[in-house]
Amino acid sequence: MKRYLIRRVLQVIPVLLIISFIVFSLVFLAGNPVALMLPEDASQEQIAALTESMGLNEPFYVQYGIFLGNAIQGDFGTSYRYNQDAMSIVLERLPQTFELAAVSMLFATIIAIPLGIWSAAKQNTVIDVFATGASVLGKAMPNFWLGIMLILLFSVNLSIFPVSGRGSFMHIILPAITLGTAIAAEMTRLIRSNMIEVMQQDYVRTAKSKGQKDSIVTYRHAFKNCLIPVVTIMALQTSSLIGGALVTEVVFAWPGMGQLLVQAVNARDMAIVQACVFVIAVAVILMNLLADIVYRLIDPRIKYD
Amino acid sequence: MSTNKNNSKQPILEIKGLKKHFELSSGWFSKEQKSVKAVDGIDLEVYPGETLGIVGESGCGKSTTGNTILRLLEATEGQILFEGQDLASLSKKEMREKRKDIQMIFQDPFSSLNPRMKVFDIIAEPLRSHKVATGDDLRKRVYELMETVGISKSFDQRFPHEFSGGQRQRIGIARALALKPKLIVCDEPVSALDVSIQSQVLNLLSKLQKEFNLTYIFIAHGLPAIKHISDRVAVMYLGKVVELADKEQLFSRPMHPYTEGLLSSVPVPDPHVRDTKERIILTGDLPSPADPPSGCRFHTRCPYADELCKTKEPDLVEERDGHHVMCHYPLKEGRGVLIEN
Amino acid sequence: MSANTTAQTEAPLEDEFEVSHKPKPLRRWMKLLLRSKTGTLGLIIVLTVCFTALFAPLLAPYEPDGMNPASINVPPMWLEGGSSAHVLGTDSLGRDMLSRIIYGSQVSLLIGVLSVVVAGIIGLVLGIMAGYYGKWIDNIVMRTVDSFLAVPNILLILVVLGIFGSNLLTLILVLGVTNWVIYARLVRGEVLSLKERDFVRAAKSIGTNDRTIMMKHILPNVFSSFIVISTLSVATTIIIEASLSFLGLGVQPPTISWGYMLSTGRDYLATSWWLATFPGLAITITVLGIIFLGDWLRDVLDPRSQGRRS
Amino acid sequence: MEQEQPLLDVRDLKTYFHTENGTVPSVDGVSFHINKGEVVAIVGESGCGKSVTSYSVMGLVSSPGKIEGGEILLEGNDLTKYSNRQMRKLRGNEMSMIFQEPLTSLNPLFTVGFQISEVILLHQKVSKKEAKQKTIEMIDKVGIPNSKKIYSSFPHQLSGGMRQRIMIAIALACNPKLLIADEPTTALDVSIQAQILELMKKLRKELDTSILLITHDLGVVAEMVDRVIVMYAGKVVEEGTVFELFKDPKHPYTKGLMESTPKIHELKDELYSIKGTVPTPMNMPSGCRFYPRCAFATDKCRTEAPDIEEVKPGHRVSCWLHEDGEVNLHEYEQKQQQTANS
Amino acid sequence: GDTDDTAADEDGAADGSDEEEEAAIEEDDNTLVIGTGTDMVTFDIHDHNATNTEAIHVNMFNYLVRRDGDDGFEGDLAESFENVDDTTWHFTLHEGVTFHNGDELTAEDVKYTFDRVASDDTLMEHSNYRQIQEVNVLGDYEFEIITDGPEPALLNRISRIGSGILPADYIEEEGWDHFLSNPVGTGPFQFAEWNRDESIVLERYDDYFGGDVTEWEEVVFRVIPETSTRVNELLTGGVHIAENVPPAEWDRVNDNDGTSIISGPSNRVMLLILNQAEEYATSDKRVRQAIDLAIDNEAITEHLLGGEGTPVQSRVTPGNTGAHPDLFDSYNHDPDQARELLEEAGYGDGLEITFNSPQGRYMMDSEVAELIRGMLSEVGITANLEFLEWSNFADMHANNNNEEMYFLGLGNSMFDAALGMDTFSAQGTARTGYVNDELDELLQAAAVNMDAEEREQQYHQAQEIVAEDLPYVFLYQAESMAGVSDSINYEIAFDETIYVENIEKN
Ligand SMILES: Nc1ncnc2c1ncn2[C@@H]1O[C@H](COP(=O)(O)OP(=O)(O)OP(=O)(O)O)[C@@H](O)[C@H]1O
Ligand SMILES: Nc1ncnc2c1ncn2[C@@H]1O[C@H](COP(=O)(O)OP(=O)(O)OP(=O)(O)O)[C@@H](O)[C@H]1O
Ligand SMILES: [Mg+2]
Ligand SMILES: [Mg+2]
Repeated sequence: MKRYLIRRVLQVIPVLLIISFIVFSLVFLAGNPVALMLPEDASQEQIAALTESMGLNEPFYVQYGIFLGNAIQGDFGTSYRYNQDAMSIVLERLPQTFELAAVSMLFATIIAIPLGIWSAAKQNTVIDVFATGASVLGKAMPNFWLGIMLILLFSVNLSIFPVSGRGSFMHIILPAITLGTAIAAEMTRLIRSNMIEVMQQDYVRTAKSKGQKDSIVTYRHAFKNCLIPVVTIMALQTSSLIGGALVTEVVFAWPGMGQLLVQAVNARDMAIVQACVFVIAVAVILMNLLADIVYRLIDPRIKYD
Repeated sequence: MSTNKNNSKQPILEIKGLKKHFELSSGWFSKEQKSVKAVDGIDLEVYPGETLGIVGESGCGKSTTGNTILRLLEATEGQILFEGQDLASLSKKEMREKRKDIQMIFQDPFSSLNPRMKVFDIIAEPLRSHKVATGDDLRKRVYELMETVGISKSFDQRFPHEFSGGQRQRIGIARALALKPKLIVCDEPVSALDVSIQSQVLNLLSKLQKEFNLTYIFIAHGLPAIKHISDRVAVMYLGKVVELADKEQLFSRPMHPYTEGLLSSVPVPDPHVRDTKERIILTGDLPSPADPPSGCRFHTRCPYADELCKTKEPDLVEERDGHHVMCHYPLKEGRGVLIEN
Repeated sequence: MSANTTAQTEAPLEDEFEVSHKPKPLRRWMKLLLRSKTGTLGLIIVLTVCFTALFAPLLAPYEPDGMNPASINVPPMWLEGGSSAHVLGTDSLGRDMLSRIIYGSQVSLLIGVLSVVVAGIIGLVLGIMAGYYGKWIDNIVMRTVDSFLAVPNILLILVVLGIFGSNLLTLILVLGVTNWVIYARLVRGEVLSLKERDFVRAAKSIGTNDRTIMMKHILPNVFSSFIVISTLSVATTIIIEASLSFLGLGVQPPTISWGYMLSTGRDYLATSWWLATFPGLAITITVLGIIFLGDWLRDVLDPRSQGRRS
Repeated sequence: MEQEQPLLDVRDLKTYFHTENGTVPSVDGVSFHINKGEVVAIVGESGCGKSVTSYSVMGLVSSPGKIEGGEILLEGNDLTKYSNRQMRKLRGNEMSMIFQEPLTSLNPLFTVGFQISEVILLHQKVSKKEAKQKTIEMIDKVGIPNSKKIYSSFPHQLSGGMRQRIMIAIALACNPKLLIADEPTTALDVSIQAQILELMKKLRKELDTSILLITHDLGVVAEMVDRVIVMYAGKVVEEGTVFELFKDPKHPYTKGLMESTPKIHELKDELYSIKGTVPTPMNMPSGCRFYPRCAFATDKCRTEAPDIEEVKPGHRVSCWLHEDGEVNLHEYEQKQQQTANS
Repeated sequence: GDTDDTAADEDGAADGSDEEEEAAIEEDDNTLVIGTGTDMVTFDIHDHNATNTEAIHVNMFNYLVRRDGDDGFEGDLAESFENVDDTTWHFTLHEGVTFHNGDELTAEDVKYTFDRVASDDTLMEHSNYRQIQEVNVLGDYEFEIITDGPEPALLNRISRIGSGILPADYIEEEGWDHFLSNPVGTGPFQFAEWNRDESIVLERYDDYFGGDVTEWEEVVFRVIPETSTRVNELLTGGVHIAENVPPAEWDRVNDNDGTSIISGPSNRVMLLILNQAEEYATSDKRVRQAIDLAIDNEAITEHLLGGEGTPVQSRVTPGNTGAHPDLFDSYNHDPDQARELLEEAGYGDGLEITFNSPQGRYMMDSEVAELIRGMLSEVGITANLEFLEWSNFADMHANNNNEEMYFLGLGNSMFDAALGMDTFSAQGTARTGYVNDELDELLQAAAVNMDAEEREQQYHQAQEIVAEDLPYVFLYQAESMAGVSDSINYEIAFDETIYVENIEKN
């Protein structure tokens, strides 16, 4: 296991390199931030001078090399927009981003597991059709539409939850539902199809032949065997939950990483973009690693190394 | 007698010191490489027109041997000479050419046919791949093949799932016959079939052998079927051939304790002998090929094993005329099942 | 032993066949279709949407772009203040909602389907190659997949659209390019198990070359799961396009897509709800149709689904 | 002979599957009985309804399957009228089952110890500790050495033979009256099969359990059982003691089955083979279900289905050939050939 | 009740027990919450040009002088000020003004502030201050500002973005970075916290030199980018003021008990910038006129903006020095004539142009752009509308990468025609390629004319020329709209700033 972990961590290196390269070249192509940094009537000389002082006139590979060199030392540069160490700005966002991601995931799981199991157990009944319909609907509602509707219903009309912002636990509920719904929808379908398959397995029949109760057969013997794809999909959602929650963040005025990232891209604030992507990538990799460890806990057949 | 027949001819296939090891962890950083020694040094010769049976329990390396002969797996060590030519030395292209002569029939008729291809295309595929025939000629050849194996032409546009197991196996046989091969490796072709269908397929295989002068390597774990179809039989245990002999010899006077155990484990479909029959039940399970026992591989299950067996590995020696065995203490009068005959 | 055994084995097996008539593909499809209620529904929905898209100019009562500042945000006809002139009401510039939804189907479908085609082709090719050849090809492809998975899609889309501008073509391409990884992962996984299957081995042992094996043996067998994922993906793409419109990166007027309508209508959700809700409904219904159709297609494309269990 | 009430008495059992493609009559009027302490085999080819019969007895037929008719009497009580709750009390306790695939019949995610003690805890009022004790005893009993270590192993760490022994341990843990073994050795090697069969024989002697053994291997039948039931396409075609049946099969199918099995102690140039294949349940021939494959078929066979009739005490067969009394098939066949040749 | 609960949550202080809730309400009564659409950019007052950032800064920093009414100025930090000669302005500071850290304000601080922005050309506001040649410190509270030439608009310049006076000692001791995260000014409110993209919290500064000017103990500027969310917060009492409420939401706010919409003219004029480079059809004056004639300005203001907007023909609107009364509340609209002009210009069978617009930047911007596109198509101009994300748009604007036409809103933080008209001079032409010698002369003369009346006339003339030549097509003066809770008394300021001291509890 230890050796496996080391290997996994080492495998991360090429991934991070590829990512940094892709992002760097995209941002490079996206253009020079200098124009955005200078006053509107800045002269060509001023622009040239600043470009040079920022090292932006160097050829691509030199810039990339310098960037890599610094990044390896943990220095992702200074955000020109905030005039501050980029990584520290990104890390500042981490708690709220993490908070939202975690609660959304929790919400998705809480909805998806019973619904998925239930619709598998009652395959082709009204319940199943309802669950399918619900999960399609969950996928088909864009986040902003759902978010605004939830606000109108639960905050404006019913006054149950606050409209937006961050603070108490109540604040996180609506954004978490908004963000978690699509995931719940996907998970429900996945759990349903896996459960249907698992319920036909021989060991489920064995459990029944012992005289075990149906509910225990379902949850103990069958559902546990469905967990691996569920964990996989949870890990896969990490990047979109952390970096892609932008729309939800805007609707709920949630100061997360998605907003930061998009603003940084728009402002060509390369340092922030790189730092964000790095943090997200590390989170994704960690989540996948965690998923691997969870697999091991769930399934004794899985061995690493 | 068959031994003499064999000696007079050149073998069509010679396997020399064949080894196939599967690496276990392919990790970049793991130091010791563990490997499964699926096939661990076997020598076999196959003569034209004969059927060489290979028996042994699950996982002893039978399929691996078959697959390496066809170069579906690359051998770790050793040589495979087909008509005197080393197959391993052939380029990919030359090997494709050679495949016309060596074909394979697979164990599972359900998974060896592409579920999304029609019967016609399955049988035509080898002909197309080697551009042997096209157009009407191709159609004619395919229909001939279908007739040969006993499937009506009118089924050519059906998918495999529309056939029963035995019929599917016939389709597989037709495909193998398409290129008029000299040697066919049959990897458990009847194990997955129903009792009443097994005999149909076995009969078909015998008939085809006579008709086209085919050579078979027939892999099976069912001893009765092996006995029915083979001329000579090789018994494998943990990646090695432990006994090799003419069928009659092997079944009436086995020399290896393992073979003896196997033979006596086969349930006899005659209720009268059940209480009288003497039985040597092998204890324990087949050890893992990833770390085979020291000395004689069979010593952990052998009722006759002693210290020597634990430490020294015996060689495969010809104890009698054409009867090879790998044992320190070969049985002189092993109890077989053909004695009454 | 018995004299008639040989005759028996050689007898053609025709008479054993219980199924004497072989259904034509079309009839088989129809049979499968009618058997599945949801499949029928899906097909009807999808055909309707396609029909609408194709014949939009004939179906739409108004020019989709005909503005009338004097009658903006008119509610649908069944609400107070609505009129039968505008069945689904008008939008914030006084354009007829029904006509816009009819025209919007064109672009939404185009984006949904084409970007999935782009993603699917890249994903299929790379996934099959990675799975089939393994080794370094696999390593490169999979590390790239990992990298794509670790970067939020929205970022890539944003940057690329930022560089090349947001026109229909770049939109389709960029949505395709960011989505190929799911196909590559899926396909590779299936190929890994398919290539161990005996029929692939059999093809190899016959001397079939790699290209043919990949095209004829592997591709058709990954296709059914591919279909399921891609129909779902058509749906998600239509929705992603809506989110891009939210960020101002979707299609540009006068091009109309449902996503664009939905996102521009969001400012009116509390007051003129029909602006966002009708395109939203159009998306939901279409997505539902596509998903149902996808499930059914998987059955249809699988020759085994005729009824016999194997 | 029938003085005593049989342990299990199945009467005219019908189990159908209502699938999208129509109704599949997998078991179509099957009757048989098992006496206390008796070992009975059901033989027949794949798909003839052996497993469905046993699931019906266990009450494990899952949808779309349904028991459509008949009675299953366990010690006189009709199980088809039992509620799910009542059945649960019986399963694993009064009667239990071993499945064909030892590889997949154990849940891969739980230790074997857990899986054995689960059934003990369900049916016996014992503490967890006692259950563990009993479990370890059971592991010993089925002949696996080092039972304490095995207790906390996972199925994948055991070989096929060991897993099948664990299945047996689960099945026998509560000392059932009836053990149904559905092809318990088909997936195993010959040498392991021999071990398992020995074990079953031994345990049966010790525990006096009645066994319903399902198989298609006539060798296993010959070695193990007292009485044999031959099934073909959802129906019982022949029933008799093992000696009777092997000596003088009355049904052409039984005969074909026996002769087409290659035998290790005799040499033949060619095997007998029954032509054709088993009909699918969707396309059952009218009349006798075996007639398309039968060498002795007459016009009557084509149109009318024979009932199962006793031709000798304890030997029943469903075939028109025996309409007018007992016929020896071996002799009958020879006679027929002579007439054909002349 | 609702109002206060939510606000309490905002502090993270919401707790189950009733008493605490009571207490929280008490406290919250003294907290003003304002919902804005975008986050503040920075505390570097010299390095931004965002009005919404300045709107927050004005509560923390003070200018030397403040605009007072239509065109006069009154002292703020300056007790008195005087124009000594064409290039010299003399100022005397109030005594006893303290920064939030306790330091006293002196002339050195003023010098530090203006030196920085006047000398560092990388700062965004540099161009508006480069006219300041030097600041001569004459005593603790006395100093002179010397300009590099006659500068009639100096007071306008130093009463806007970049003119807040900074604490020189504090910055020199602690460093600029420290100042950015712990800014210190002289205003009635002092910095408490800034959570990016979430909120900026200011606390009352009790030693404010102006005395006890406000009832509020705390102001929170909450960043709520989504319009409907901002309105919903207002409706549920989460904020007291919701800025920028579009017409679609007005009814909802007005119909709600306890909230209403208020409006006020802003200094922002919405316009179309036409490219006059030769390769574009818009270099033809007839085409530009046709565009102007095609657009029904009033249809925009009446139907899209719900009447909250005024058609204009100049950038300089009333309230700015030099505004031309005839060019306000008037417009040209004649589609037939537009078609004729196009015919004349040789575009009888159609003209295709590119039309860029931002989206979500100004109220109803995308709707307006689409409507203009529709109006143009009526007269035979196909405008290919391309919405750009703001930074790309700003990039285009800054680098003059524009094609035929783009839509923009321009404010005038100097409240002087100079800032609005200089763009049309020879130096400012880069953006459109527009050159008019007569206009140039007028503008040059006006720029250094210290005679206020004559200067105004010169600007009037200049505006007439521009209205005729149409380098820009002016559309309308935008109105600022906000939703306000009835519990406070708030008026929208012309310069779009929010002086919290002017907001009172009801
Ligand atoms: N690709 C592979 N990688 C690793 N190990 C393998 C691979 N293929 C086979 N083995 C191992 O090699 C050994 C021999 O396998 P092989 O399939 O040849 O056995 P077999 O005699 O054909 O058994 P069976 O009767 O079950 O078909 C087994 O232990 C198997 O686990
Ligand atoms: N869930 C099901 N749905 C539809 N048909 C079924 C189902 N389960 C079993 N059948 C049908 O019932 C028939 C009998 O099946 P069963 O499993 O009893 O056969 P078997 O005699 O046990 O065969 P084997 O030797 O292969 O185990 C088969 O034809 C099968 O197609
Ligand atoms: Mg094998
Ligand atoms: Mg079965």
